[in-house]
Amino acid sequence: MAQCKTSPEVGGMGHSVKRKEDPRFIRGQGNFVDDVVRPGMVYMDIVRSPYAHAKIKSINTEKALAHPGVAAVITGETLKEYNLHMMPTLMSDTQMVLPIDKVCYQAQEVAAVVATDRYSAADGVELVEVEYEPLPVVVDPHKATDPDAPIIRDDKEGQDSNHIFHWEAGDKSGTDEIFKNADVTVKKDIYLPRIHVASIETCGCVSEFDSVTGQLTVWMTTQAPHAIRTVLALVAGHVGLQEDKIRIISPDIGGGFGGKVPVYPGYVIAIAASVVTGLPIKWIEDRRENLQADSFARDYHMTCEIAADKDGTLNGLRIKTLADHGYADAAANPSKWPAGMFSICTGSYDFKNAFVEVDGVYTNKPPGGIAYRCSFRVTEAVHAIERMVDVVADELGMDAADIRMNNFIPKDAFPYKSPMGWEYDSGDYHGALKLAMDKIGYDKLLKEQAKKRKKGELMGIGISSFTEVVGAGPSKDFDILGIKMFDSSEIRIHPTGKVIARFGTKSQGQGHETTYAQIIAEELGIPHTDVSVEEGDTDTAPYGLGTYASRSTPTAGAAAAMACRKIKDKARKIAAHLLEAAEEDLEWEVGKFSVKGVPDKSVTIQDIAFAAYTNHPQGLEAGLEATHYYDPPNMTYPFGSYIAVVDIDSGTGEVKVRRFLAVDDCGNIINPMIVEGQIHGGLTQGLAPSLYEEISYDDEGNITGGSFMEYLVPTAVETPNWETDKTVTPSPHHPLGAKGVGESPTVGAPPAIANAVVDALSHLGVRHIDIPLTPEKVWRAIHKQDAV
Amino acid sequence: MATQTITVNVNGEAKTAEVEDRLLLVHLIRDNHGLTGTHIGCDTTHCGACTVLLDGTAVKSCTVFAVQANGKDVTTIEGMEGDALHPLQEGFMEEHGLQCGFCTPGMIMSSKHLLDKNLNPSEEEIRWGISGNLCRCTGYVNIVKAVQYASNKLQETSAD
Amino acid sequence: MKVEISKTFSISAPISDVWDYMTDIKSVSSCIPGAQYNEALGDNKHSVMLSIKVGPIKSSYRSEIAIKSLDESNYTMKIEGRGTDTKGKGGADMEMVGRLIEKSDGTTEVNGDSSVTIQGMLAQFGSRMIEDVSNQIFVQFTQSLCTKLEGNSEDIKNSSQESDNSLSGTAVAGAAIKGMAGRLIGALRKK
Amino acid sequence: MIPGSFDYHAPTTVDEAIKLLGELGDDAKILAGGHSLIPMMKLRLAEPTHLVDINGISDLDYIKEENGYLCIGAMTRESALEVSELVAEKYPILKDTSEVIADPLVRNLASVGGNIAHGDPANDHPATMVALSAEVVAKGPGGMLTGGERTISIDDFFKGPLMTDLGQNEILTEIKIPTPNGKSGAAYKKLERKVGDYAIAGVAVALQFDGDSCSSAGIGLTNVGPTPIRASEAQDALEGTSVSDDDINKAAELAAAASQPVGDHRGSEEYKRAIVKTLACRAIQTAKDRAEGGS
Repeated sequence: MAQCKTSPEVGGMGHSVKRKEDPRFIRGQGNFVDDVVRPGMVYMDIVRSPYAHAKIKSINTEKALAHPGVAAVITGETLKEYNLHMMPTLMSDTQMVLPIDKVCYQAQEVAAVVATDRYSAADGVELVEVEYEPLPVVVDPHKATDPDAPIIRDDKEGQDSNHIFHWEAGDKSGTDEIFKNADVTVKKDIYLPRIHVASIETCGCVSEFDSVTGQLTVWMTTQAPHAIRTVLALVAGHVGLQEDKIRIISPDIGGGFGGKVPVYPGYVIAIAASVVTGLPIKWIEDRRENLQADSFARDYHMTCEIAADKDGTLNGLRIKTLADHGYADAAANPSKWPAGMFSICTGSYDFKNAFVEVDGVYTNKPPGGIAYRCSFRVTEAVHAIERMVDVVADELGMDAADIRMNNFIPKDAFPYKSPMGWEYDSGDYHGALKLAMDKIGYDKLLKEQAKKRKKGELMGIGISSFTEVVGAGPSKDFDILGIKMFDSSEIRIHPTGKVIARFGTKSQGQGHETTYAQIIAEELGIPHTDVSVEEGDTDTAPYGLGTYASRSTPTAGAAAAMACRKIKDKARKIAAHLLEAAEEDLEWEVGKFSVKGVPDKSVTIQDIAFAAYTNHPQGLEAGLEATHYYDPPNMTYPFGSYIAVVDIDSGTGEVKVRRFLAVDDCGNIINPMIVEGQIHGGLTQGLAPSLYEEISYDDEGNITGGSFMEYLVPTAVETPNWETDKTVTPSPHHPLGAKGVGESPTVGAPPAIANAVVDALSHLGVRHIDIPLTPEKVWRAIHKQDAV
Repeated sequence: MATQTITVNVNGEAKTAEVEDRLLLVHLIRDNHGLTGTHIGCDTTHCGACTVLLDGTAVKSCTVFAVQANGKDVTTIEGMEGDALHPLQEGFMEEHGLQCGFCTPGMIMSSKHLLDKNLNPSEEEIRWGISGNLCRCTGYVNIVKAVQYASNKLQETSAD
Repeated sequence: MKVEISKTFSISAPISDVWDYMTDIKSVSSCIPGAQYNEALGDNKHSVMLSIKVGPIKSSYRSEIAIKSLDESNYTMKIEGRGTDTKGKGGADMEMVGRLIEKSDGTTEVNGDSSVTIQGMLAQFGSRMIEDVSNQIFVQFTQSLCTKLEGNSEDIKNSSQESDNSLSGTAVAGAAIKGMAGRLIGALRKK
Repeated sequence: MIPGSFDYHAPTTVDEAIKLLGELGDDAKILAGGHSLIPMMKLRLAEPTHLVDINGISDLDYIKEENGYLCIGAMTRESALEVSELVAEKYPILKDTSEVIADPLVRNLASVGGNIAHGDPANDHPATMVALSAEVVAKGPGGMLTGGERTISIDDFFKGPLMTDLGQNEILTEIKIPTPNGKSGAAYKKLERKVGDYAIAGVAVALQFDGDSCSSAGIGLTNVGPTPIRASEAQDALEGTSVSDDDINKAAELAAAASQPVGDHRGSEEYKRAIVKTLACRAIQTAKDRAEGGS
């Protein structure tokens, strides 16, 4: 990259340095939770409910306990003795750890078997006899609030329906007024189905309790170890677990995508079991458990409306959403935001006014509402707006690119205040879309499509020009269970100029060890290879809220830059002492201070580090280190324009993504190689729910999609060869001008693909098809015209 | 509980263990022999994280019983590095073919078998060749490049 | 998941014989492949063990079958059943309405509408086979019922005795592959 | 997921295996490639108490032409069909079929015999074998005269979902496919949602021509019934015709009519029938092209 400030050896921002993480992984030397072995360790396996809603009449553990190798069977009654049978969710709802009298979803935890090895534990699970009495099941969220619907949470005082919350944002009357006077209004029901992150590593933990010291150590698949420690101390303080005696270690994580943010009952049971038995306990989910019981994403039923002028000017947006939360509101959202940042739904367009409302309901499904690689509910918002803009374009006979270009928030309008109150930091939407159109040859594709249509061949071009909102977040607005969403960096420079840096975040593949080292290299001029990065151990890392919602670079990355600047301030003092010059006479260039006008008279940061321990000025504290807790002044707003080209087999309805070009803008880039890799991965997780993935339930609450037999994670064959490009519009408030990026493609890709498919069929009168765009749905749209 | 004593040649070293008949090969490798580079991701033969070479053929070790490997050669990711990194290992690092690293050992083992059969596969052949392995992070583009890197390097070496 | 089976077939036997037989759970159990009658529980309830073996998959349901109504004047019966998998992997509810019609040729037409609701493991992992297997069970049941009722009346009385009634492929089987099964299979729908 | 306990047996000859199956009775299962059985065992849907592993029987792995048949040993791996030159040259439908079974790693162990003996209507070889009018050779204890070996017509082999004509103590040892002669061609088309999925539907077609006229046709359907289905009326509709576009369309409609799909998350009954029609058209066309010397 031409504008790199540092040399390739230093490897600061803009250098595609090779990852520090890789040498261990390519040798099979990663340390994942299931690789952790402790002396005397035993195994836990979980009995799960076959019913979606049932009374538990009895649990007989006799046969299981008689099985060789089985040491204990833990039930809700066992945990109740310690008042640990219930736990709070992130949205201050409650959730069962193990049930006492009823189950509320298929695959819910019912009891746990502890045994000497995995095999005996699995055998024990088969031998626990549970007698159920099936209850009527609530599956359809639209029927959840019917007067005759069974009340799922009858355990909660005052809960006399399955309604959880009503939330709204924007200006209702102002928006209604726009709709009343509109030239054109369009309306569509859009459903984003329940999906699952399906990281290739499932969840699990090893919990070890030292009954002598009272020390609890838990190796755990968590994206947010510090928050886990605090929550654990709060809910289990009464049984003697205090926060100084709790150590959460998040080792290598085999993909997170939001699925490793929540606290699942399995963790709590394993921890309780280790405290009760005094034995180290390993619990590792299998894939069924992971897909069937762990937190889901999406499941938003949205009714979307746009009011526009005849010339395509977008004026008003209204969205009414029904959110299926399962049997508990365990969404991973900041407390004040029960529908996350769904109100970003005006997207990249300069609407005059907008109004959204969301109602959450209980159903007999597993609880959740996590991101699946997006900032809280942004994928839902972006899908709604990007699909609806195409619906308006189709209604008015306009080109999908033209309508976008005509309605984008102009470059000079930033910072831009949206009708929902968000302050977009920076953007150049026209630039990104123009680059995407030029690069993919948009006009040529339109001609090709026209030609193919005459021959009866189905080809579609789809655009998505999304705006993300990531990097939660400013403490005035964002918290998790009251803990503010800052993040942290602690940087310590050793006498020989080598660095240990610790963070409150936790990488799950994003390459933090490399990226953070590069930020420090950029700021201090110390080669990235001289920087060790540590995360995930609550005993050593500074407090932080963890990695999700594309927040690591916006928060912890900024914290690293700020800590470096504190270090630089002190280094300047030491340099002045060493160079016998006044501080203000010194100037910084990569890796050294020199006296202004006398470039030979300089000291390197390494010299300064050595002096900090061997020759520091009198009156100045020794050492060279700093910690920074970064509370961002605003969110960052990465954006991009994606164009998908699809071919459709009219005989089968199969969709083939022929080309996909992604132009992303995440501000200044730290490691282009890593950013591109993030985009490739995010695009694939955008492709997946567009065409393949869905978890659904039949009328009895049986899950379909409960294993990789039915939950269709795309392979290399289904995945196209992604094409990428970028524009760079720095964030004005981030110390490095950077924005989060890991999730943009997951957010932006689905509407591009859906728009391309609808575009291919638009001449047949098709205006919308819900994702996943299965062969049958597409075939029906072609042959039966019964698509929405 | 039926048990047998089996000897499996793991990465060139004969390892004997007394195992239950039902022990899965992946657990023999991981739990009995402590080679934790081979991972478990799905249990239903879909993800390929557990891929190892059994007598030179890539198989999903979660769907083979340990007793079936008695007397056979098993190569795991830990057996890939000789005096130097295997070109595939190098390729994954050079081309950023991994992120979280969980699927990586399986990907490398499948690719090894692919290149053993076909030293110069096309992009399409590589994509089909690794279609028994799921990756959730990389979007496969750079994995394909990593295999191409190794293919080129191995061809150069064999041409020497 | 829910499987609904509606079926009509004829038996060359007098309506009263058919009625007597079909309203006797013990007798009728002997015609259901894999069913084993255990005992009468009183109050028109009966305990029956239902074992189904499909290839390597074996499952057993401990079932309680209740005669909800019997209207001899219209030859209409309603039967309900609830089965629980003996390994705790789920359960099934069954509801069946049967009606007999006396035909002028002395045969009896049997109309059966049943629905089976399945919860648990089988619905999750066996769903793609359940309908075919249910159908197979029904076909075999019909054949077995006809065989027993179309014999002489002495046989009918003794027919609830033990016999090998496990589910076998032969019923639909060869027919399916030769492209004839469509004719044997009644209306079969999934909800 | 952990399978239940069982006793493992590893015979080295077919006779030894048959003897074991006889002794162990109904709770013994044959372990071939294992890629259908082991996942079922891990889900504990199947809990056999004995496994008789036939992987160690060396004389069941071959692909050869003999006495007018292509003979495939039961333990031939799917991957062997993919790379066999004989198959590619003379029986490309078998390559079509094996290439779309599961994924390449599974095919390294999964066996052709297992794919058929499992009796799963969603498996791909059964329909192909129906189209090719294959025969299945099974060996059991039997009498002195026959050595316990019998040959079963493919039409008599499949009895229901996961049910076949094989006795508990019989082993499928070989699949025999009549060697094509003269002008003939065959093809298999499958629609799957992604690599590794079962078919939404699949259609196998084998055509024999006498000059320009189709002298015999075989059509088998995958995963649209309790067993693979032979679309007899569709076959009849092709025989004696030149297999024109109209003939193809008519036969494809009859194939769709012969299918007995049930609706599930892979597709509704209506959709699956439509797919049978689409795939039948394509498979017949490819079979015809192949007969005419194209690929």
